[in-house]
Parts: sequence; structure tokens; C-alpha cells
Amino acid sequence: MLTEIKPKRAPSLPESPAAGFPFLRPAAAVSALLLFGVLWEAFRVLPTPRASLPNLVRETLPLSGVANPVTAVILNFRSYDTLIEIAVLLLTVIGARAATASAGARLSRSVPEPFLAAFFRLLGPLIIVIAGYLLWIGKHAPGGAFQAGSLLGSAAILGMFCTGWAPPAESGCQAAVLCLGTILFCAVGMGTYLAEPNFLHYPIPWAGTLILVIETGCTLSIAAALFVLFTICRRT
Amino acid sequence: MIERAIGAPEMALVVAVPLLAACAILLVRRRTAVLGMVASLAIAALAGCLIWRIAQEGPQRMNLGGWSAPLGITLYADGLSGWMLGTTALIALFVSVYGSGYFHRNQPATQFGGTANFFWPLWMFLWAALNALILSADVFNIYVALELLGLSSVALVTLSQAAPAVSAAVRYLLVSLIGSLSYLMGTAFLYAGAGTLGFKELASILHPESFSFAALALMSTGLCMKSALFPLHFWLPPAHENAPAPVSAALSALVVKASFFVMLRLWFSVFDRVVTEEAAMVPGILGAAAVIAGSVQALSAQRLKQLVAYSTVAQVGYLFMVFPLGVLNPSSWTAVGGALYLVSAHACAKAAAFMVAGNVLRAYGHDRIEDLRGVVQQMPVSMFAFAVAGVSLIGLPPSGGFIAKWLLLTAALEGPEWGFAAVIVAGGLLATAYIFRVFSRSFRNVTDLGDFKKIPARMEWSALTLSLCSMLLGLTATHVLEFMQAGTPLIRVAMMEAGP
Amino acid sequence: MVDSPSFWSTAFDGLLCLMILLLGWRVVFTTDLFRAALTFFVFGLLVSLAWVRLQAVDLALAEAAIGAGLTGALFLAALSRLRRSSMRGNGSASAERDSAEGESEKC
Amino acid sequence: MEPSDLYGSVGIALFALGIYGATALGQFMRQVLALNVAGTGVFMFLIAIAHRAGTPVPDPVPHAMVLTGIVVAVSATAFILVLIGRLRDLSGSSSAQDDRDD
Repeated sequence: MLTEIKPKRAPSLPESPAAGFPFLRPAAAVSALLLFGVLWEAFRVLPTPRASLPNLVRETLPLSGVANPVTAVILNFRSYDTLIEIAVLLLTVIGARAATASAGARLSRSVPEPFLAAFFRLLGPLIIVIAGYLLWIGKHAPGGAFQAGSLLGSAAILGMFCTGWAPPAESGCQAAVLCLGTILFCAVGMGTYLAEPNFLHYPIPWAGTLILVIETGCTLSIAAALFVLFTICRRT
Repeated sequence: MIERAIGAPEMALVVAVPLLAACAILLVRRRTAVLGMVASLAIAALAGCLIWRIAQEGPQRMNLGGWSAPLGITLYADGLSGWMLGTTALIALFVSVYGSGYFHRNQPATQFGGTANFFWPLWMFLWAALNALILSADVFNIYVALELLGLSSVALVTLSQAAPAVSAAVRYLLVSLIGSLSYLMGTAFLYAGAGTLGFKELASILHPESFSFAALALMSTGLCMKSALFPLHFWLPPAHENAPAPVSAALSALVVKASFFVMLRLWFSVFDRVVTEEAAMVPGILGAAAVIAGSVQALSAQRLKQLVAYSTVAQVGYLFMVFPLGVLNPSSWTAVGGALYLVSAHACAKAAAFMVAGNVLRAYGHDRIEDLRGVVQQMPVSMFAFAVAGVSLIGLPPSGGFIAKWLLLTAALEGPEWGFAAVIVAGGLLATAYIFRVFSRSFRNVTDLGDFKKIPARMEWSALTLSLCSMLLGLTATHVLEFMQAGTPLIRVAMMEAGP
Repeated sequence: MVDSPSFWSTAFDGLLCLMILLLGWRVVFTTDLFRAALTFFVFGLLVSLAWVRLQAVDLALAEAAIGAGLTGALFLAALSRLRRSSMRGNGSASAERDSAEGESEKC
Repeated sequence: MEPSDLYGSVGIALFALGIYGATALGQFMRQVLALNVAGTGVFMFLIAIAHRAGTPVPDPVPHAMVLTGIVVAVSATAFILVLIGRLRDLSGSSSAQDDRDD
């Protein structure tokens, strides 16, 4: 069998599937073409959708606490997906840290350039303001926690390059920011049991506020997670 | 039975509590094992409450956020999910006990340069993902839970920090991501054609149309990759072999089964009117091939953990035979009951077997099968646990494995597909051969015993308890099968009962 | 929802789709990893433009920031890291580890 | 041809292309890149579906799915890149791979 053909000296080091399977490429090419053909045909004859769900979202939107339908779906109607997704983000940071824990690696500092540092001192606050605006505007218009969080994360990465600042490898504060989104989400979900009989069931008058609280936590966690993942990726 | 409109709160808590526990462990960073054990007990207790409720009140349905299904996400727990949840809780509890010994600070830390602290949060994430996957009744939510499951499994594999483990982890992650993407594309087609994501709504809308066939094929391929069905199993043995022993136990016992369970749900409820007998033969034949191929590879394995990992490939093969057997005998509960029984019996036995392999590896520094002479003299508890687990893996009475294989065999002989019966019997014979290969070495009496390091007693006893559980399962079959049918999870059976 | 697509908008869509497909092809089939990562960045930007055409502005924003920007940056960071580590690795390589080296070449 | 049909087909093509790359290519980094192309294809398909829904504003549910998917994809990519880097370090440095075999 495929996996049994191993070199004698390092039997626990598995071969790449491509190495043990000479006709892999043609087989993969044929199946990819087949895949495209079948899916395209299925897409071509797709029945006209009954647009019930978009209408349902529009009708229920006033009850959701926000005016942007995408935000309403992400943080109210299907908030449980987002809870798990924030957990996925936290998990990958922990996993990346665990994988590099025994590496004894440190971040190589980039040499700061005075011009870039000054530039960032100007740009940094601006980005933070824009991220806050994106977070706030997400209630009514395109924007929200994900866009704001990724913007903040990119700003931190930019700041690292421009000013030569390196974050501490691991600190309690960093862990707290990383966990903030997950903790807030779970806490709100369990807290809603005080008023309503379901998990994550926001009382309608509170919905807008609760969503904003969760979004703020998620923005910070997303920014921190993306930034930390980038630094681990860069570490030597 | 009537479903309660407001589901049991435990349904959300079995996901939220492990996530919160993971965060708490990350933030406190001291006495992680104590925190982890407390959390494990709490989660297991919550799962127990939920199972009790299902037994008392019937199936539970929870509309998360208060939004009912086409708009929101629904969690659903019937007898099948309750059984899976219970199996998960049982195995996970003992994996926690075993892990607290395995990653103990007095144990040789060189192998895990400081990564032991990461075991508990990652393990909590894994448990949350398993529970989320079992309870979810929404195809897109299952995608997110699958990602959580795949990533946490891979992260746990890398805890052993050696190059083979990381190499296996990269391959595992690649396969897992390809599988998730395939599943997601299937979800997209499902939404494009049916306009909803909830199980119940989909089941009433879907008909044999080209988009539903495309979705079925894409989702099933993704899930088969994740549960290592035969030609897509190449990633499993290296990953399960090189992971730390408690992780191997959890991966083999639970993670592989979770994606199988999702596939079972999809085929027998969501896609019930779409699946054809020809389509059902595909996973069935691949499963039969897996039984033979996995067993043969287990026979030629050099090391104990490798042997146990290949045995998982074979046992997963049995599970996939449920698709032809279930579709061909639509009125029959036997095949599905047998598969679910096998999930639990195999989970207990396989977790125990991996724990024993880990004990041997820890005590002797190697697990080469040829050099296992005299192990029985030094580790009688572990080897007894392996013997009991082996009986269940082979499927001898009175083990849980026997009941499971008996049910599958009965289902196979009922229908026209008696070929599957032959494979089931042949798989049992091959399993006997590879299990006895271990015994013929380890029971040999020797006077010059090798280097032996003492291991914590709980590592031996948790293996023994789990293997005894797999034996105990053989004695309670009637009650279990009755519980599994709570809420008549299979649409076909429900329709049969309601009359034509 | 689309008021009779005019010739020009259809032509623009077609051109954009062609370029996206071409760049996707280049990402997959370029052997030089550095160039592939850069191509992926441009590919992501074009994709986000396509999403604006499909009235998904917020997603286009997210794709440009995360899908193109951050993923591209991650690839470049990982590549520079791999180069550094291979430079160090070659110094102490020995014949004993041929198979291991072969494995690492595949990264 | 409606734009949603056009972009939907492109999404399917990118998906097939990426799946080919992720299975057939021999280097891990290239496989990960191909996987990202496949993911982008799926997202594009979903957005085309949302546009196709026949309502004045696109269907927000696929949009939410894509936003979730993008974040999951970037975190998975970062994780696998870290693992690949780690693998390179381990197999390039002293005998980490044969500590269990002899």
C-alpha cells in the first residue's frame, strides 16, 4: 500500500503523497476537469431560488438591533457561527504557539528608520480612528468587527516594521486580549438566559448594545490574533 | 414524542463551557491540570444531564438566539446524538485522566519541551468542537465546527514536537482543509438550490436534482477525507502514530467518528430522498476495501502504535458499510444501530489500545512489536487492558464489538448484498491475527527484562476502565438500542412507522 | 436586479473574469514561490474588485484587507523565514540526513 | 449573460483549479497557495449566489458565510505556514526525526 513504501532508515517520516504515487498528477488533472464539468453543469441548471430567506431577513431586520443586514446575520441571526469562528481564531494562535514552544525562537527586530517611525506616528492614530469608525458604522452600512479588526491588526504589523517595536513573546495582557472575544461571546450567550429562554437570545431593546459590546471585544481579539499569528510566522 | 420548543440549556453549554474553560486555563496558566480536570467533569456532567433529558422528555431542539430555523441556527438532539455525546463524554473524561498523568510535570519533559501546558486548552477546544458537531442541525454551522475540530486535532498532534509529528500534522491539516473546502462548496450548492441551511427544511425541500447530487458528492467526499475512508486514509496512520498517546486516543476514538456521524445524519435525514442505491454502494465498497487493506497493513506494522492506527483505518471501514446496508433495507434499524454501536465499542477499545501503546512507549522508550517480550510481567494491568480491548476489536462475544458486528452482519444477510457479510467475517479473522501478533510477543516469559521506567498508575487504570467499558457495552444492548431510537432519527423509519 | 446589463459592463466583467482566471492559474503553476505569493496578492485585489461588482462592498473590503493583504504578507513572511532557515541548515548539513533534507526541500 | 452566472462559473473554475493544485503539487507552500485559490473560488461562488437571489439587495446570508469563511481561511493559512516553518527547522537541525527508531 502507498504508505507502506517507506525508506528503511527513517520509517516514521512519511513520504509526500506525490512521491509514492507516480500517476497522481494526471489523475488529479482529470478529476479536477471532471469536477469543474459536473459542478458547472449543476450550476447551469440550478433552479431559480425561492427568495424566501432574504425576504425573511429583511422583515426581521428591525428586531435585530442593527440596520446592516450582514451584521444582523453575523451577530444576531447566526451569531453561534461567529462564536465558533472567534474560537477558531483563538485556537490557531494557541496552536501556532504550541508548535513553536520548544523552538527557543525570538523575533528578529527590524531596524527602525526615523522617517518611517515618524510616518507611523502620524498614520497609527489615524488607522485606529478609521477602525473605530468601521466598527461603529457596521450597524448601518458596510463595515463591522472583521473589517475593523483586520485593519487594526495590519496597523500593528505596519507599526512593527516602521518603528522596530517587537511585542513580548507571551504575556498575560496579550492572552487576555486574545481571549476577550470568546469570553464576551460566551458570557453574553449565557447571560441572556436571565431574560430569555435561549442561548444568545438577546432581549430586543438590548440587542443593539449587546451586539456592539460583542463586536468591540471581537475587533480587539481579531486584531490581536492576526498580529500574533503574523509575528509567529515571521519568527526565526 | 413531542419536541420541546425550548431546548435544554445543556445543548449550548456543552459547547460554551469547554470554550470558557480553555480561556480560563490560558489566562490562569497555573495548575492547568486541576482546572482541566474540573472542566472535564463539568462538561461530562452536562452531557449526562442532556442524555437524561432525552431519555425522559424525548428529542430536544433549540433555536439559538430565539430565531427559528431558516433564519437562525438550530441545535437538535435525539437518541443518536445523545448516544454520540455520551460516548464522547466517557472517552474524553478518561483521556483527561490519562492526559493529566501523561503531561504531568514529573514526567520526562524533554519530549515536550514546555508544550505540556498547551495540552489542556487545545483539548478543551477539541471537546467543544466535537459537541458542537454532534448537536448542530445546520449545514453551514457544521462547516465551522469541522474547522474547529480539524485545527484543534492538528494542533494537538504537533504537541509531541518531533519532526515526524510535525510532518504528519502538516499533511493532516492539508487533507483536512481540502475536505472542509469540498464540504463548503457542497453547502454553497445546497443553499443555491434550496435557499436554506437547516436540516429539517432541507430534508423537506431536496429532491433528486443535479444540484443536490453535486452537493451530496462534494460534502460526502469532504467528510470521507476527514474520517479517513480507504483511498483517502494515507494521512491517518502517521498522524495518529506520532501524536502524544492521549491525543492519538482522542483522535482515533472520537475525531474520525464525528465526521462519520455528520455523514450519517446527512445521508439518512437531509439527503434521504436524494440518495440512490448505486450512490450508497460507493462508500460501502470503499469501506469494505478499507477493512481488508487496513487489517493487512496492521498485520505488517512494525510498532504497536502503528498497528493500532492501521486498525482504525479498518474499523472505520466497517462504519461506512452502513450506507448500502441502511439504504437497501430502508425499514431496518439494524444497520444504523450496529454502526452507532460500533462507534462506541470501537471508541472505548481503541482509546484503551492507544493508551496501552503510550504506556509501553513511555515505560520502555520504544514500542517495537518484536521487542515486546516480557511486557506482561512488568505491566500486567496495561496488557490485560489491551487483551480486553483486543477482544472487542476482533468482535468476540460478549464484547460491544461483537454486538455491533452481529447487527451489521444481520443487516448484510437480510439484504441482497451478502458480500459485505463476507468482508465483516474476513475483517474479524484478520483482526484476530494482528491482535494475537502482539500477544505472542508480549506474553513470552523472559528473565532479562529491559529498561523499565515506572509510569503513573492512572495511565494504566484509565486504559483498563475504558476497555472494560467496551466489554460492558455488550451486556446492555437492548436498552441502548431503545435509547438510540428516541425521536426516530431516521426519516425512512419514521415514514414506515407512520404508514405508507 | 441588474437593469439590462450594458455592453460595456459585460465587457468589463468578462475582462475581469479572464484576468482573475489567468492570475489564479499563475498562482498555482508558478514554480517560483516568491512570485507566486506576489501574484496571489494581485489576484486577491482583483477578486475584491469583482466582489464590488457583485454588490458586496463589505466583503470586498474584508477580502482586500485579509484575503489579499494579510494572507500575502503571511506568505512573504513565511518565505523569508524559510530562506533564512535553509541558509542556516545548509551550513550544518551532513550526509546522514539525506532523507530529512529531501523532505524539507518539499516545504 | 448575467454577471452572477459569469462570476459563479469563475468561482467553480477557481475551486477546481485550487483543488488540483492542493492535491497534485509536491511542495507544501504551493499546496497552501492553491488551497487559498480554491477557497477564494468557493467564496466567489457564494457571492454570485447571493447576487442571483432576485432581490434588490443581495442575500446577506451567503455574505455572512463568506465573511466567516475568510477569517477561518486566513487563520488556517497562518497556522499551516507556522507548521511548515517549524518542520523546516526540525528536519534541518540535528537528528530530531530518528529519536524513536534507534
